[in-house]
Amino acid sequence: MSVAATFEIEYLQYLGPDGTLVAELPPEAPSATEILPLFKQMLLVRTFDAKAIALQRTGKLGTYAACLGHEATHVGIGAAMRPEDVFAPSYREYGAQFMRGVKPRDVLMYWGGDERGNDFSGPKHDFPWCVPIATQCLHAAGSALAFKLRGEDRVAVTCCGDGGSSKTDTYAAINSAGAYALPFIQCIINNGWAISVPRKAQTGAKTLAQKGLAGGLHCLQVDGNDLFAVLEGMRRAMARARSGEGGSVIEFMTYRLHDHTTADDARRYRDDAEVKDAWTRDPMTRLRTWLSAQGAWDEAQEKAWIEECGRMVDEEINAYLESKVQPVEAMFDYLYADPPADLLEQRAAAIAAEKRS
Amino acid sequence: MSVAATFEIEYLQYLGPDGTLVAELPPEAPSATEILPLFKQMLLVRTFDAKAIALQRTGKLGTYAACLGHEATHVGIGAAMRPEDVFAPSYREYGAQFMRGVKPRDVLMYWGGDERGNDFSGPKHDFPWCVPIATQCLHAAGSALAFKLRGEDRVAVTCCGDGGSSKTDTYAAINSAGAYALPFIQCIINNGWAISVPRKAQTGAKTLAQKGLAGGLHCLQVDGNDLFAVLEGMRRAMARARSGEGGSVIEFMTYRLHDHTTADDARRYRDDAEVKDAWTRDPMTRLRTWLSAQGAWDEAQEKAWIEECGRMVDEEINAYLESKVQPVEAMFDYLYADPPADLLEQRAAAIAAEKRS
Amino acid sequence: MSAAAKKDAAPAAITLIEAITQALAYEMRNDDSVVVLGEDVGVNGGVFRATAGLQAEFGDQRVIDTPLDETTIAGLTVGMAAQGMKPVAEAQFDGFVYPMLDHVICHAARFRYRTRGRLTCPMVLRVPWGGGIRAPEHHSEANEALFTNVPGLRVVLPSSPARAYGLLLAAIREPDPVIFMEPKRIYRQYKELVPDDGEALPLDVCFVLRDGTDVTLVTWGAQVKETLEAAEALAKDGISAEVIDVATLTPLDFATIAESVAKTGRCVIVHEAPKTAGFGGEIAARLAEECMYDLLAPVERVTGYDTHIPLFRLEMKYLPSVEKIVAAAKRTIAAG
Amino acid sequence: MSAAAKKDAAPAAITLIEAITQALAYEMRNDDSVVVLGEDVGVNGGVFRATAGLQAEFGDQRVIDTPLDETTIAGLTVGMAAQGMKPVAEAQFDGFVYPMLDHVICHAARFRYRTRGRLTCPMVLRVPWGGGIRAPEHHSEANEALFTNVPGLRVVLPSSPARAYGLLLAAIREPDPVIFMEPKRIYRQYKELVPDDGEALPLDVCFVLRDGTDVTLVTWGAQVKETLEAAEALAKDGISAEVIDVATLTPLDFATIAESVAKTGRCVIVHEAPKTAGFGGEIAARLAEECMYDLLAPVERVTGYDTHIPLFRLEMKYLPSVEKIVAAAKRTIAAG
Ligand SMILES: Cc1ncc(C[n+]2csc(CCOP(=O)(O)OP(=O)(O)O)c2C)c(N)n1
Ligand SMILES: Cc1ncc(C[n+]2csc(CCOP(=O)(O)OP(=O)(O)O)c2C)c(N)n1
Ligand SMILES: [Mg+2]
Ligand SMILES: [Mg+2]
Repeated sequence: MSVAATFEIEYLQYLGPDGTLVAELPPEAPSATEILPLFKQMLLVRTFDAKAIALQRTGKLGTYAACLGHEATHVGIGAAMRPEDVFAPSYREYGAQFMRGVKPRDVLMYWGGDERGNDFSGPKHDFPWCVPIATQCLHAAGSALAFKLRGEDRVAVTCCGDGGSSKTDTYAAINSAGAYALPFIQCIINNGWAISVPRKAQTGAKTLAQKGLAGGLHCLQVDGNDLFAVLEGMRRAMARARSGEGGSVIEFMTYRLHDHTTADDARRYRDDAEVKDAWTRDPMTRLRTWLSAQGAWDEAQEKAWIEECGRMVDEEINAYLESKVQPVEAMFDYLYADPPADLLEQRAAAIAAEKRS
Repeated sequence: MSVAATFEIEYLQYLGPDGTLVAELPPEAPSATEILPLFKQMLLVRTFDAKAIALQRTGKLGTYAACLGHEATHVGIGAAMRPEDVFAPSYREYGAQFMRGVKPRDVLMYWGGDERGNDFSGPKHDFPWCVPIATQCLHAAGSALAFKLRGEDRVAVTCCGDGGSSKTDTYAAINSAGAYALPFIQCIINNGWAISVPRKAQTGAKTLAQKGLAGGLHCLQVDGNDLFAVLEGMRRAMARARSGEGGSVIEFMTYRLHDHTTADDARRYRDDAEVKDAWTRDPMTRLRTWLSAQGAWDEAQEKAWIEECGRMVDEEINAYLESKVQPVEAMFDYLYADPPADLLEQRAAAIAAEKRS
Repeated sequence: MSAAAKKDAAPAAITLIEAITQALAYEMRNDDSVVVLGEDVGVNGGVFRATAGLQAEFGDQRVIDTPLDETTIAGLTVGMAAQGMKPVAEAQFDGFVYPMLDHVICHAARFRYRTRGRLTCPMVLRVPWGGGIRAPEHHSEANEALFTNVPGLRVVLPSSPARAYGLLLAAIREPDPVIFMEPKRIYRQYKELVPDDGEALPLDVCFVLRDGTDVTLVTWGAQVKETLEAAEALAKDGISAEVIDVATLTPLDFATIAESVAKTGRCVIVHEAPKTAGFGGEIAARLAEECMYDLLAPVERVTGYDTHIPLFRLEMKYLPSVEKIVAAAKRTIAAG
Repeated sequence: MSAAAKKDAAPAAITLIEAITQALAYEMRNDDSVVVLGEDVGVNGGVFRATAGLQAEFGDQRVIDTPLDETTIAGLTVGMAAQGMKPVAEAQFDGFVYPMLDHVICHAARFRYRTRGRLTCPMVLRVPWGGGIRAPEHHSEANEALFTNVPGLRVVLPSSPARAYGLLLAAIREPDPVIFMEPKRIYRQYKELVPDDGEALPLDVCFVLRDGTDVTLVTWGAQVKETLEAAEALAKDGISAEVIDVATLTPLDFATIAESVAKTGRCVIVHEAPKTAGFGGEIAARLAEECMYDLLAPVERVTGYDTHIPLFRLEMKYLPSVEKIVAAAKRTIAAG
């Protein structure tokens, strides 16, 4: 028998669910002091998330996609990127975006039904939230192609979910990244569910990381609730991308601790027991335990920081709540650089109708 | 370091380019007498192909996609199937289709610009020629899903090219076949070229067989110019499919010895040397050499059979050339089971216009 | 219909979305080859609950969750339909239908034609359609015009629980592919008695919902409600409006519209898709071709603007309103 | 324009496809951010030879062969455009454009809108368009109506070498996405002097190709030829036909059409797409809304039938012909 090809996919985990190390940290791992700001960022994200859900529940926000449980993955991805890199998120990775300068108020504006949320405070070249699943992956690949053609030292990073890994766009992105050897990182955030469809129903593939083999990319699976593993996975992929070795697919194993969105009711399709079990692997708890063991964090600090987070988020919420609705002409003004005559007539009619009503 | 998954892709080759065995034949391999009809079929296909090209060159056929060099792969795929299985071809696998009862005249009708070619003499459930690359793969997956839901012992087999393996539909078919564990075989016929784009520009993947890993399918690479390897690869995949083990992806390594189609001029983008080299791996020569060495075939037989093939194909060509163009109403009559009133009016108008002209 | 079925068919007041579920369940009982597939259609019963309870009743071999890919859904559906099943596929929202177009246009709409009737494609694609529910981006599109220039399809858009039930049954029984767009804004707007009697409605007629003599208001989907309200408002001003629910956009029953306009001499077409090249244009064009001598006033279109439907803070300003319809109707009266 | 460029711009008679190549080359020299991508566009120069010689001149970093996947092409194009390049993507044939729609409709047409101008999508999608070249299945579609109801796009269809050159330059320079459909039937039909002067033509006007007083013939793409021939034939019968090449379908310059119909009182719209919900319907609708009092006769549409364009043995019977156009024009004359 002759062998055409063999492959091996590595799994990275350093910090176990109980907050102790299960493997030696890599030399590049951050120290306790270095990782602390990221932990604090995770707490900020979790604070924001809870408040956004509450806002929705009281009718002050539209449908909102929570990120509860994804904090280590999201923050780790954001931390690994440079401002000049490009990020093409789905609709959930606020933790990564906050690291890039996007503000909570931007998130709220978007889910609050206002396009200005996407004219956000982050890098002007970053992609907007993307609702059509996984289409953003190809935009990242296109960006990476642009970077390569222009000889720029920039990496395109994109995220999709376990569900999104079934989407043909993800394959297209992976395949083109391989064909052109692009500086591209496909993050597959496997939180176990795509609305009501469990991971195992999406694909017969043993891992989602191996989706990358179809395009000849470097594949890695990491514990997405372990910030050290996330950072190390991203570090390796970034190094490959920047050195011209090409693209990577990283599967982050995490869990969606909330409903899919506030419009969803996960009790219809998901066992409580599973969620309870997932909480034992919460990314926050384990890092808090570790940091405390290192003497880098304590309850008082946590309390103070959580209060600070509350204040910061409330300020953002107020900015959102106080924002004025766009004037009616806003729906015409951003369609074309040079709006055609008929459209200007419709615009005038809409303004007139507005004045009448 | 912990390992998430490992994979190995096997390569099958038995009959080398020089017509001698490079590996021991599998126990299930056909004997010389058993394989002889398939060799004769390959010769018939090659005869047909040459005559179809000639027809096109003399203006009696539209664009035609030749299958020169693909005979072992095509005939082997057809031979592995049962009539009740479903075949979803691209536009090139006449060799497989002839094994299923499709007639050369059907092929000519289709490329001759007449829809009746697709109402062909093969199994009524087989799919028509499919021009939009790789879309047929999902139709095969859908068929396999129907078979599985109805508890039928049938397999869906589909083909795409090396180019087609980049198409998102191929991934979708592979992924759904894996998700539902379908009786499905994805043949990827790697003939080195997708019009002017060489295999290496399609993807960074080392093999095309590994595209199947993205959906958790069984993957195999075979020498597509070695009929024994083709038959053994298909046999294994068929056995898996029929026993409920699920789908397979087989990459057949062959070569496009002709232009892409008669509308193409490969000299623009391809070295003659490469083609010359590929001829040394011609599927026909090696099998002829082997059969002759077994005493199962000789020059006289070949001469007689080629003449016979010529006669058979000429008969088919004549049937095609003598076929009457469909009446103008044919473009209305097969659109809906119940044609709407407006369409019937247009039909009447078209008939009237026809009478006037 | 069997006596037992008749007995079961005690009418109940249900919403449009419940009527969809009722039709699906009826036809799944009636015809073994009917299967439902899509994202989250199984245990979750669909994000709009259109398939609620179906997997419990019919099992996961008839109500099938798919991987998250619309190309996959469309391609599998075409394959299954070609092999003798009657798949009813769900696109989760209108804005996610685009990756399905290739299989719908190149294959579903062509199998009968391509194979001279050897293979056919009896499938239904259900598409929750349109705006007005304060949904996120891409959840509010009125994109029926994608399908209306494609021969071989039927494009159906019900506007009441009863019509949803009867038209969906017809769509599933139809031997050719049907795009069945469901106005999600009125999914739960009101209830109506819809006997579960398995009676299909015809796919080749427009429905005259209100008789009138002064102006014909032509619409479909969610706007039927606004249009009926507009007719009511016009009546108060002494203007008698006829209201037509097109229901099946293609193939179009233009005769019913023409007959009405022959009577009223005026026509206002209402739809929420953008104006330019929206399906309203086709109806106006037929009027310009075939009813010019009947027209007492220029045709009016009350439509979405030629821009994207905005996110929900502004979306109601985008959609046609009762006021806009009334104003347009009055313009036609004033014109002649 | 520099003196050197002026000197280079000695006019040469070229075909429409050569005019496309000439425009691409001009703008690639003029603007470094312009790249061409698609299947076989590189060393092969495109299956129609539209990009012939470009890779030799500009290298494989500017003329990029893609993997065989239209979703890939569309998605990469959008991504590149959003990051400041000006990609000109090629769909190999009209029938392969469907998998591109998702990225075109959900993203290209919306980036400016979605981000309030932060990101834009200055891309061109070139689509060889239409029938009449005895091509295989899916190589002959007139599917412009897919795009015309989508806000945020510009849909352009040139009909002569000079207009192809000028409009393609404009399309590439346009800051918003342009669908550029090329009538492949007339790719090589005739030659015309097209100076390589870098002069773009406006994307917001219809072109009046022939003045007339009795009837306005409105068309685009390959049918411009038949329509001009019909005008010629009508002239022999003493009927003076004005011929308008719409050229940019959306946003539509209806004013030019309205002005003409105000003069002639009659209008025949000619296109090869199926009639129902073809873009001709939009023009007829505008006439019914805005020009009713000018119309002396019902509007006529001469179009493809409401069925798929058949394989080539029958395709010419499907397409609009000079005779059909002449007959329709005469009907409008007879009518009033
Ligand atoms: C093309 C498309 N189809 C369907 C949807 C509806 N939808 C929104 S989120 C979602 C599930 C996504 O699951 P996954 O990719 O795992 O990401 P997660 O939400 O779990 O982060 C679906 C089906 C969509 N947004 N886009
Ligand atoms: C969706 C689509 N895009 C483009 C084409 C044009 N086209 C026809 S064949 C071909 C190349 C196919 O190459 P491959 O898949 O390797 O198959 P081969 O022809 O070599 O057998 C292309 C690009 C098409 N038919 N369909
Ligand atoms: Mg998920
Ligand atoms: Mg090939």
